[in-house]
Amino acid sequence: MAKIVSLPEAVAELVRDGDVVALEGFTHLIPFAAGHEIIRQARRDLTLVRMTPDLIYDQLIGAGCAAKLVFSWGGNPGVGSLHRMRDALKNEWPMPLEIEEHSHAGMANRYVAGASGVPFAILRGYAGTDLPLHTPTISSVTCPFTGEQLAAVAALNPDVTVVHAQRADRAGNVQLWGITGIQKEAVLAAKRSLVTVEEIVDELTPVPGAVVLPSWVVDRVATAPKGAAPSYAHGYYDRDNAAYRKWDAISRDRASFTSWLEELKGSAA
Amino acid sequence: MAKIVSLPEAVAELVRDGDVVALEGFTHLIPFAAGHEIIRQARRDLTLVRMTPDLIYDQLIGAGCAAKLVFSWGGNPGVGSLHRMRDALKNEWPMPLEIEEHSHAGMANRYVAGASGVPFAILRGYAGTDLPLHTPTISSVTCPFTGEQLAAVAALNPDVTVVHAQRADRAGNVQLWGITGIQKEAVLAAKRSLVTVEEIVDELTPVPGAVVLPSWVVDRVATAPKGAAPSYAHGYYDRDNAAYRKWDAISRDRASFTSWLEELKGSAA
Amino acid sequence: MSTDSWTADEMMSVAAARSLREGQVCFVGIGLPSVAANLARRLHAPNLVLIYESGTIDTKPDELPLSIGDGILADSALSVVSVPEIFNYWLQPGRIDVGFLSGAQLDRFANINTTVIGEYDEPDVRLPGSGGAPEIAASCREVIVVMRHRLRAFVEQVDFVTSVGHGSGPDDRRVLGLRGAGPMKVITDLGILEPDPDTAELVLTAVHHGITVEQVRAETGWTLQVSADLRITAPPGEKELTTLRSLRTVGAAS
Amino acid sequence: MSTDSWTADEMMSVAAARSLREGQVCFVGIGLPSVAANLARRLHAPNLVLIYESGTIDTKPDELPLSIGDGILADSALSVVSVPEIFNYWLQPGRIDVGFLSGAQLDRFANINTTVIGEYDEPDVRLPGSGGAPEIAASCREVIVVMRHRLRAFVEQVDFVTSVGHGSGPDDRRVLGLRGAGPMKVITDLGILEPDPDTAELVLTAVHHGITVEQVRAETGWTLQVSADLRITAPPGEKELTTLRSLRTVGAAS
Repeated sequence: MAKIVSLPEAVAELVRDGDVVALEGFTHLIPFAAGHEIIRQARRDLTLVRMTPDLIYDQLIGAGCAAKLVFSWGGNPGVGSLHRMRDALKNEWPMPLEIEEHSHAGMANRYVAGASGVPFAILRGYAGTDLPLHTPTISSVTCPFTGEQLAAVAALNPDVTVVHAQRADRAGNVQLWGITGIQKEAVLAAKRSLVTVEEIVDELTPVPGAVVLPSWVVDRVATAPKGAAPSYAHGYYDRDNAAYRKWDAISRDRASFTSWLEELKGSAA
Repeated sequence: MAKIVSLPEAVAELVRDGDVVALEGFTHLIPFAAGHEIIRQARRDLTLVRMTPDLIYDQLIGAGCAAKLVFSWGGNPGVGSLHRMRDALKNEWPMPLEIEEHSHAGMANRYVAGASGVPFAILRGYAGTDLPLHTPTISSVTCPFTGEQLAAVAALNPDVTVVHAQRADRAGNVQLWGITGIQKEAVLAAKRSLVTVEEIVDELTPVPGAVVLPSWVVDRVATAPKGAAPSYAHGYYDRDNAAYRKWDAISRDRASFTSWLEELKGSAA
Repeated sequence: MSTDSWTADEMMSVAAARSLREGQVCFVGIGLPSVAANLARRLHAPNLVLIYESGTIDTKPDELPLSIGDGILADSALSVVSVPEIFNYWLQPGRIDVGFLSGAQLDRFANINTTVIGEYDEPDVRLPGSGGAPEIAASCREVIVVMRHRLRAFVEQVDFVTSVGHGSGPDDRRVLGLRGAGPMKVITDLGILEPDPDTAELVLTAVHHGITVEQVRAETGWTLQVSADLRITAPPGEKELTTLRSLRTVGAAS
Repeated sequence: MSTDSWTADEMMSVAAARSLREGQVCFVGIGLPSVAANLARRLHAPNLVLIYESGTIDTKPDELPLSIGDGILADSALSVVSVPEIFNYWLQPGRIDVGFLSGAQLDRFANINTTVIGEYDEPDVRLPGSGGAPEIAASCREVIVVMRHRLRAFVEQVDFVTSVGHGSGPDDRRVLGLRGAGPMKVITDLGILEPDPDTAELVLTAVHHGITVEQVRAETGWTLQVSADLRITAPPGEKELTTLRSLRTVGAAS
């Protein structure tokens, strides 16, 4: 059963130095508040997993929390590059960053395998591309019925998955809707999970297209109103596109990033 | 794009002698009306695929439509056995019936593989059971990352899948809700598909838990009000439990079944 | 029927219900398991999480479902998912505490047969088949079997292994890669059998109130071992019986 | 800007929109492909089915999404599915007619690079990476590439094969088991390139109105072959231009 705690408590209890941590949310419901709390609590040597590392991972990387990045598309959507990620890769600032790179289909299937309790997934993917040359978690298997060769990817089972949702009930059952992305799989694949929510309600009334995560597959629920901003929470607030554009300028140089970081550390969750 | 036609037209156009045909619906939304039309049109040598062959397959088997049955649980839910299926297996009446038998998890994954365009699926299943001795579509693969051995099942790609849904819009987009079972996978795995619906509406308003099948993955839509009876259509009518119990008596002997069959053939779709 | 007397089936359902603990997550088959699980939820385990293979998660039906996919299961569920999802995401990874099964035949290693009596190709009786049982038996943290104790059903060796119990001995599940503990209790209308920790063979650990060991042996097709500290199941209490008797099945005549 | 003149980007978007046919099912990447697909839907293909990798199926956004998972895509979709489902059930089986891609580098066999410029381990420029592109390129019935024609982008051989076009020749896709036909058109701001049926090498089949073959060659990093029946793209019509210019991006200043 999920325990409902404060966000600082939840991060303190669940996220440990050296963990494989997935913060998921496909453009929508990105758990920024939780990511910021991880920065405030100065976690180190994390392997950060995420299909689309965007601002939140640029921030975690710049803050020195990450030793490795597992991903399939790293950019500032609609704006450009992730400058902190680039700086870490090219100049090892603030520290070296190892990468493990997949396609979206590969990453999605890795989470599916993880959620399903099997060690790998098969897909039609990667054939002819250069990715398998650099990524050891890509292999192949032969169909025992047709002899056909398919790509195989290793299951992803993060130590901790963090997602943001619209709401939870008092028992800790979680409900999210809109673009639900890979969140269900990421939570089910994880050893531990934290869900931040816009609000806690008495009852989860049904919503079209909603995904429900039962309390007993979630370890901690923490309220974090506007916890997905500057991304958005369907039905609650819109994406702050200006903030995404503004990040491009902040992140371009180490000084402006560092003052942003100091300001974040000085603020409360 | 789905064409909206009458049920007799749809069956005439899509279902051919010798086809592999899946009529799906997990207890809920079982396409009885379509099955009855297949009987009326006297299709022969069908390979009938269904996770839970119940009354509708008992009827198709008794009517002599089937040469083979692919399934994972064959019974009259809550009542007992399928007498026409037993009679075909034991006494080849009205004709011999070959079987290919799986577990639910295996069948579900076979449809998933079919819907996903891959030739097989992996699962933790069948280990230690006697099913693999009798079912050639069960095999095994070795994980290229861990060396672990997992069960493999061959993809299912029916020639035709038939499902029943609550409603469609005039463009042929289909919406179903409640227990949605394996219907999406069964339709997406099929070469051709027919959806019978309770009604055709101007607009598909969102419904919690609904599955939507876009018009362009459906070949024919036919209205068949009460087309799932005696099973049920969530939000439209309840399961006719008495009819399920009554079938036990009707199907027990060939004479009473035959008069039931003659009556069905004399009725219109 | 007064609460001073009860049927053997009632005793079985009550004993099965008692075996479930509050807050457990339970994968329920239809029939006897469903009765017992819903009874437990109304007695000592109001937060028992019931999952049915039709895809209904944390369902709280007012009445007993007649079939595994009754509408009442969807209406009262926290979440309804697809059939592939229920097997792949929920059952397979081992996140379910208890799998509740029944069968037509059970053997001394708690292997279960729901496929055929006799030879597979020329069966004496064709049974419904596997359904979700093989993977429930494989993947739940533990399995509880509920079935009526009859000589024709409790056999030395099942005619067909539909669902693996303990195979042919204590190490078989590990060798087969089955991650759950397998059947830890077989609850019948006569008593309770549990696997011996050393041999994995089912031994009689309890007889129900008023039942003798001889009665149980007479209905068991192998030389049944009896536990040194054989317990006697407490008879159904008044609340247990009245609750059980108040359970209505959907669509049944009242 | 009057409709008597237009930018090269506008010509490119209009040419790309024209390449889509009514009723096709189109898997759309963000940026130039999204502009072109949404333009086509407002012009000659009102029933074009747009699918974005965020899981939105048959979406009809009023404004252009800024990112692949904008709320406007979910709000206007016939159906929103999970990310694994969009790749496994919808893209992978080959049920999508057209995949619409862009890239940082493209080579003479229409292989696409969105990963790195330079060496993988010591790149000159680190690009965003694969996203959905490799499997879009593999599985759609055909692929249309939309990208600006620049010498640094149209290279003899891409530094990294993120998404396979025609590999190194006409038989490569078959050998690799890629079931779609691959890139059948590369639409740039200067003209249109199509693979030669015999060699699979991209040849210039059209230049846009006002563009010369020499201009195209100057921006192409291999010895570009020119089709014997080179066409000239009709200039953007008034309706095309006014519609394109009326497309607003979500959250942009008007």
